Amino acid sequence: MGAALSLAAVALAAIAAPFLPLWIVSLVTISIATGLVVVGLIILWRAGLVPFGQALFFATGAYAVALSSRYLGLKDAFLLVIIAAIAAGFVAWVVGFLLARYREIFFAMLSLALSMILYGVLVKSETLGSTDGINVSSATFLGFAPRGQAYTLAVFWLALGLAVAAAVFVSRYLSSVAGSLAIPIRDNEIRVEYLGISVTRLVHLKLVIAGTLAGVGGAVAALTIAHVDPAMAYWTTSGGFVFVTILAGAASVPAAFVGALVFEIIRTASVAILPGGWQLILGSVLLLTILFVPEGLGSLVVRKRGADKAKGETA
Amino acid sequence: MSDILTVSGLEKTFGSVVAARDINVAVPVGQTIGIIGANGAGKTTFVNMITGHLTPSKGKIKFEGQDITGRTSRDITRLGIARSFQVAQVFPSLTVFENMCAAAAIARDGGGLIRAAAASLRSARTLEETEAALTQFGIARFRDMRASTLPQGVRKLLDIAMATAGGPRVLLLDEPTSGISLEEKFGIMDVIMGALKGRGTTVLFVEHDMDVVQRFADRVLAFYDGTVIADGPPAEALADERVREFITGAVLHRTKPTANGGTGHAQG
Amino acid sequence: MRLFKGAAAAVLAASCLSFGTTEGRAQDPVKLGIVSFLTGPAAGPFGIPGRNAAEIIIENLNAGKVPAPYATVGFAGAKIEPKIIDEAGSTANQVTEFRNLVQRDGMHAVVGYISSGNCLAVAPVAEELKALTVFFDCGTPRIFEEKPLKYVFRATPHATMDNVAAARYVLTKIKDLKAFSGINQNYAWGQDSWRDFVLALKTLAPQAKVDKELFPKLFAGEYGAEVSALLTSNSQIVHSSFWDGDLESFIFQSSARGLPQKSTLVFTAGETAMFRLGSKMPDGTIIGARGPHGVMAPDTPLNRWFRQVYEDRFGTPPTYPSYHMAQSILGLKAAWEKAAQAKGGQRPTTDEVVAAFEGLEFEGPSAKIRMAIGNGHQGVSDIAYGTYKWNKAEGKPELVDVIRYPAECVNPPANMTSVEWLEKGMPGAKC
Amino acid sequence: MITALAILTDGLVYAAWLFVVAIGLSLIFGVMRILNVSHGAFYAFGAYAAATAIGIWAERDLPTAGMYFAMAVAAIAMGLLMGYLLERLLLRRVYGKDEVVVVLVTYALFLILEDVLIIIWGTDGKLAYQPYIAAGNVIVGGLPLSIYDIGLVVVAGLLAYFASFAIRKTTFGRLLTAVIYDRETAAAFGVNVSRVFVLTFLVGAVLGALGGALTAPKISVVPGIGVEVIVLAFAVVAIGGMGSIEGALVGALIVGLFRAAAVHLAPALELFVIYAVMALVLVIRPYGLFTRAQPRKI
Repeated sequence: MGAALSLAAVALAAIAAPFLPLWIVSLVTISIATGLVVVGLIILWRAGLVPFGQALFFATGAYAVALSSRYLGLKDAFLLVIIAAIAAGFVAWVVGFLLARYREIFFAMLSLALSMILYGVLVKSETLGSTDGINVSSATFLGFAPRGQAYTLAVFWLALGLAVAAAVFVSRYLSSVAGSLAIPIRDNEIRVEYLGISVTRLVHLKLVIAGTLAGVGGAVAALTIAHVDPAMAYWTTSGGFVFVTILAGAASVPAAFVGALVFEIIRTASVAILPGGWQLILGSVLLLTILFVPEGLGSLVVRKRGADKAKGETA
Repeated sequence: MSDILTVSGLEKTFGSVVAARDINVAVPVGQTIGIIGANGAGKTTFVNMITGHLTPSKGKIKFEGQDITGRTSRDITRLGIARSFQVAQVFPSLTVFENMCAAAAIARDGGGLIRAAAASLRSARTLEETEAALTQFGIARFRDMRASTLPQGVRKLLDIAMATAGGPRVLLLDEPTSGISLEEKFGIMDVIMGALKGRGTTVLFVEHDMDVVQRFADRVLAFYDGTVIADGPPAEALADERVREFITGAVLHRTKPTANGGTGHAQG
Repeated sequence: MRLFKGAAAAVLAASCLSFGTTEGRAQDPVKLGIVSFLTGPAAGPFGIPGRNAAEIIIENLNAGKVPAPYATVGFAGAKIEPKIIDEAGSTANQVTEFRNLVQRDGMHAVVGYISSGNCLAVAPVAEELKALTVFFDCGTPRIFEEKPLKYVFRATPHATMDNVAAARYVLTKIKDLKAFSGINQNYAWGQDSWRDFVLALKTLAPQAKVDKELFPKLFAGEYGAEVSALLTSNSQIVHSSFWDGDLESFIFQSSARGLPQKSTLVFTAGETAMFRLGSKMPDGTIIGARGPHGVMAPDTPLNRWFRQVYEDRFGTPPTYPSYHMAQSILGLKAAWEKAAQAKGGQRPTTDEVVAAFEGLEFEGPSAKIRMAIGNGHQGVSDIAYGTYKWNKAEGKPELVDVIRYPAECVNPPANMTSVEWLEKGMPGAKC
Repeated sequence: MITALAILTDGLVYAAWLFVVAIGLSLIFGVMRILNVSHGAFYAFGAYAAATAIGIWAERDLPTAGMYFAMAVAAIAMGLLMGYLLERLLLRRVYGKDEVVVVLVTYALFLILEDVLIIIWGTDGKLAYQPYIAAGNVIVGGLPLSIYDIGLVVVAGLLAYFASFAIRKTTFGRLLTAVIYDRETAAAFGVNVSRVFVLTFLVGAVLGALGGALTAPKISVVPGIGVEVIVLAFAVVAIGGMGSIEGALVGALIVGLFRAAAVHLAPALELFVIYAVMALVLVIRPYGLFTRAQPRKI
C-alpha cells in the first residue's frame, strides 16, 4: 500500500516537473540527493549504528563525478553515477574492515575522524581547487545533451529514477535475512554469532551498501549543484544527514526522501524568514522532533516501535 | 558406536589461574551427558572451549573427526555444534516468533553473506521450521510476546529452541534449569528432551541438580578444580568418593548460580 | 529520448515566463537580491559591513540623495527593492538559495557573495538562469579565467593585485629583502594569496628566499606554534592574508611574544582590523585594503558622502567590504542607466544591461573602476598600501607612506590568467 | 635545538588548552554517556562572558590583577547558568533514550545556541586581549614565551591534579567512579544517579565555559569559535578514552605535541595530523588509550 502510494507520488512528480517552477525542481533534486544518503543511513541506523562521517562517501561520490568529467572527459550522467557509486562503495569496503568492528559512539567517532581526514586532504590539494572546490561541467544523457532549464529537468528525472531504484533495492535488502538481522545485531550480537553468522561481516555489508548509496547521492548533488567542494566532507554535512534521518525516522524507506524534502523546505523557508537566525529554527525543529514527535524517529527512540517494525520484517 | 566429539588434553589458563586442565573426553553419537561440578570447577569453561568462545591453551577438540580447536564460535555452529546459555541469549525486543524465525533463517540461509542478502527472511521453509520448533518446545502460545517480557522458563526454552535451529548434531546446554524453581525443572527438561527425541542429537548439559542429572543423563562428567574427576553412568559417578566430597556435598549449600573468577564473566 | 524532447518543449513553454530578466515597465521597482554573510565568522568583518553598505546605498539611491554621478533615483528612476539573505551554509544551500532568489522571488539582479567557493559555484547557475549577477567581495581570480561568462560581473578587482602590490610595497620599505615567510589560512584564499605574493617577489626580488610557509587551519585561533616557528626563522617580513578573527588572534599572540620587533608584518587584508585593534596593531605593520579603500581612499565628494552616511548610521567608518558592496551596486546602476539611456529612458532588458556593463568605466567611492579584463566582466582599479601608525594624540589609527599603484601596474592584462602573468614575470606592467 | 625547545613548549601550551577544553566533555561522557556537542556552545558562551567581563573591567580601568578573577567568575557563572537550564529544561527529558538520540539533542542545542549567541553579542568580534598582553613574556633559551601561556599550562596542570584527586578521594568522586563503571549497579546500591548527573553536567558546563574564558584573551572572540573546538575536543577525548581524566590529559599531550611538531617540521601535515593520530589510536585501541574494553559477556 505504502509502495503503491510512493509510486503514485513519484509518477506524479515526474509528470508535473516540467510545469513546476524550476527552483522547486532543483530543490527536490537536492532533497533526493540527501534522501539517497539517508536511505543508506537507515540501514545502519536500524542496527544501532549512526555514522557522523557519512559525508566521507557523499564527498567521494561527488568528487568522483567532478574529477572523471574534468580529467577523464567522461560526460554521460549515467556513467558518472556508476563511477561514483563504485568509488564510494570501494572506499566504504576498505574502511569497512576497520569501521565494522566498532559500535555505538565509537563507531560514530571513528567514521567522523575518517571523513575529517578526507576533508583535510581535499583542502590541502590545491590542484582540486582546495576549499573553493571545482565546477562540474554539464553532463550528457545517453548522447542527449539538454541545456539550461531542460538540463535541470533531466538531472531531476535521473535523480528520481535513482531514488526509485534505491528504494526498491533497499526494501528488498531490508526484508532479506542479512537485512532484517538489524535488530538482532543491536539486541544481542553474541546470539547472532552463535546462530552461525558473522556480525562483523553483516555490518561490513551494511556499510558498503550505505556508502554506495551515499556516493550516488553525492553524484546527484554534484550534477545538480554543478560544483563540489571539501565542505561536502565536513562533519557538519554528516550532521545534516543524521538530522534528516531523525526527521524521517528509520521505519520506512520512502520516508527518507520525504524527510529530506521537508528538511530542505524548512531550511530554505528559515533562510527566507529569519536570514540571521535560520540555524535557530533548524535546531528547534530537530529538538521538537526528538522531544515531541518521536514517531518520526523510527525505532531508535522507543523500543516498542523497534519491535513493531521488526514484526513487519520478521513475521 | 563412533565418537562424534573427542576432547584430548584440553587446558585453559587465564594468566596464573588454571580454569581447565588435562580434560579427556570421548562422546559417542546420541549420548546425553550431564556435566556437574561446583561453581568455578570449569564446566562453563569446558563448554566455552568446545563452542569456540574460548581458545584452549593446550589440547585438541575433534568433531566428527575434524579438528575444530580454536575455530570461531560461528564456524563451529555452522559445523553442527550448537549451544544454549546459562543466561538465556535471545533478542529482547523481538517477539518469540521473530526470535525463532531469525534463528531458523540464519540456519537456512546464513551460510554466505551474498545468500543471506538475497534470500528472503520469510521463506516458506523457514516459517514452517519456526512453527514446528515453537510447537515442539511448547512455547507456541507465547509467539507474540516480546522476549524481554517472557517468564524465565519460557525464555530458557526459547534460547534452547533457537540453538536447535538447523538441527545441530551436538547440543550443549549450559545450566538449562538454572534460575528455575525446583518443581519446574523436570518439566522443562522433559520438554527439551521430548523436543530432541528422534533427532539423534548428542546432548551435553551442565546441571547442578543431581536428581535432574540422574533422571536425564546416561553419563556424567564430574568437574572439580578444572578437570574431570569422575566419568561414567550417573549411579557410579555420583557414588564416587571425591564427587560426594567436593560436589554433591557442596551443591547442598549452593545458592542460585553466580560464577566469577575462573569461568570469566559467566553472568551475562 | 522522446521523454527529453517533450520535456524540452515543456521547458520552453515554462521559460516564456522569463525568469530573472529585468523586463517590466520603466518605473516598476527593480528587485535586487543581496547575498552576504549575516552569521558565522565572516559576518562581522565582511558580511555585515557589506550588508550595511548595501542598505545605505539603496536607501539613498531610492531617495535620490547620492552625489553625482549617481544622483538619479534608484536605477534609472525605478526604485530598488532589496532582498537580503545569508551566505552562511553549504555551497549546495547557496546554489539553491540563488535559484530561489532568481526563480522564486523573481529578482532582476543579484549582488553578493564573499566566499570564493560560493562565487565559483553560483557563476554557472547564473549563466544557466541568464541572471544578472555581480560578485562583490570574493577574491579568487579563477572566476573568469576558467571560462568566459556572460551574465556574471565582478567590479571588485581580484586578489592577485593585493599581493602583487604588497610585494612592490614591501620592496620600497626593505630594499635588500633576503628572506621572507608567510602565514596564511589553509584554504583557497590563503593558498592563492601566498602563491601570488611569492611569484611576484620571484620577479621583483629574485635574491629573496622563502623561509617559512605556514598554513594553519582556518579559524584555528591558537597560533603558538606558528609564532614560535616565525620567531625561530630569520625572515625580514611575514606575509599574511589573515582576516578578522584569525588576524586579530594572530596579532595578539605574535605581539605578546615580540614577533613585530623581529620582522615586519604584512597584512593584505589588515584594514578591516585596524579600527578595532587601535593601539594593539603594531606600528610599522604594512596594511592593505584590497583596493584604495578606507582611510587610503581619495577625498572625493562621493567618498566623503559615503563615509559620512555610513559613520552616522553605524558608528564606525566603512571598511573595504563596504566599499566593495558600494562600488558593485553603483557599477550595476551605471550599467543599467547606460542601457536605459540607449533605449531612450525605457527599461532595459537583462541582455542590454549586460551589454552596457561589459568594459564599462565608472567611479567608485574610492577609485575609478574599469571592467577591463575577463572579457570586460572583471573590474580593475588602483590599489594602495600603507604603513600602520597609531596616533596617540588623537587616539586614532593612521596609515603613513601610502603608495597608490595604478591598475595596470598590479593587474594582469586581459589576455592572460593571473598565474601565467606572474610566472612570465608580470610582462607589460606599467607603474 | 631551539626548534626542539619550541616544539616542546608549543606542544605543551596547545595541549594545556586542549585539556581544559576537553576535560569537561570527557567527564560528561564518562558519567552520563552523553557525547555533548553543545560543549562547543559552553566554550563559546564562556569566552563571550569572559570577554564581556574583561571589557567592563578595562573600561573602568580597574587593577589588572582583578581582571583574571573577573573572567573566571564570569565564565563559571555562565557555565552554571547554562548547565542548569539545559539540564533542567531539556536533558532530563531524554535520559535513558538512545545515546545517539541524545547526541542529536545536544547537536540541535548547539545549532540553536550558535544563533542565540549572535542575538546576544552580535556578529562583531569581541576583544579581550588585556590579560594576555598585560602578562607580558619571558625569554627561555632564546625563545620568547608568553607568560599567560605558561600560566595556562599551570592551570591545566592544577586542573588535572585536582580532578584526579577529586575523583579518587572525595565522596562525590567515588560516586562518579561508581556511576562511570556501572550505572545500574550504582543505582542499585542507592547512588542517586540523577543527582550525580545534575552535578556532573554543571561541572562539565563550567569546565567548558572556563576553557572558553581562558582562551578569550588570546583570540578575537567571534561567532563560530565553538564549531572548531568540538571536533578537536572529540579527537582528544577519543584518543585518551572517554570519561578518563588521564586519558584527556594524555590525549591532549599527544595531539599538542604532534601538531607542534607538524607545524615546525612539516607544515603541510598540520591540517589533518590530529585526525590521523585519532584514527590511528582508534585502530590500535578501539576505545581509546585509557578505557579497558569491556569483556564480552555470556
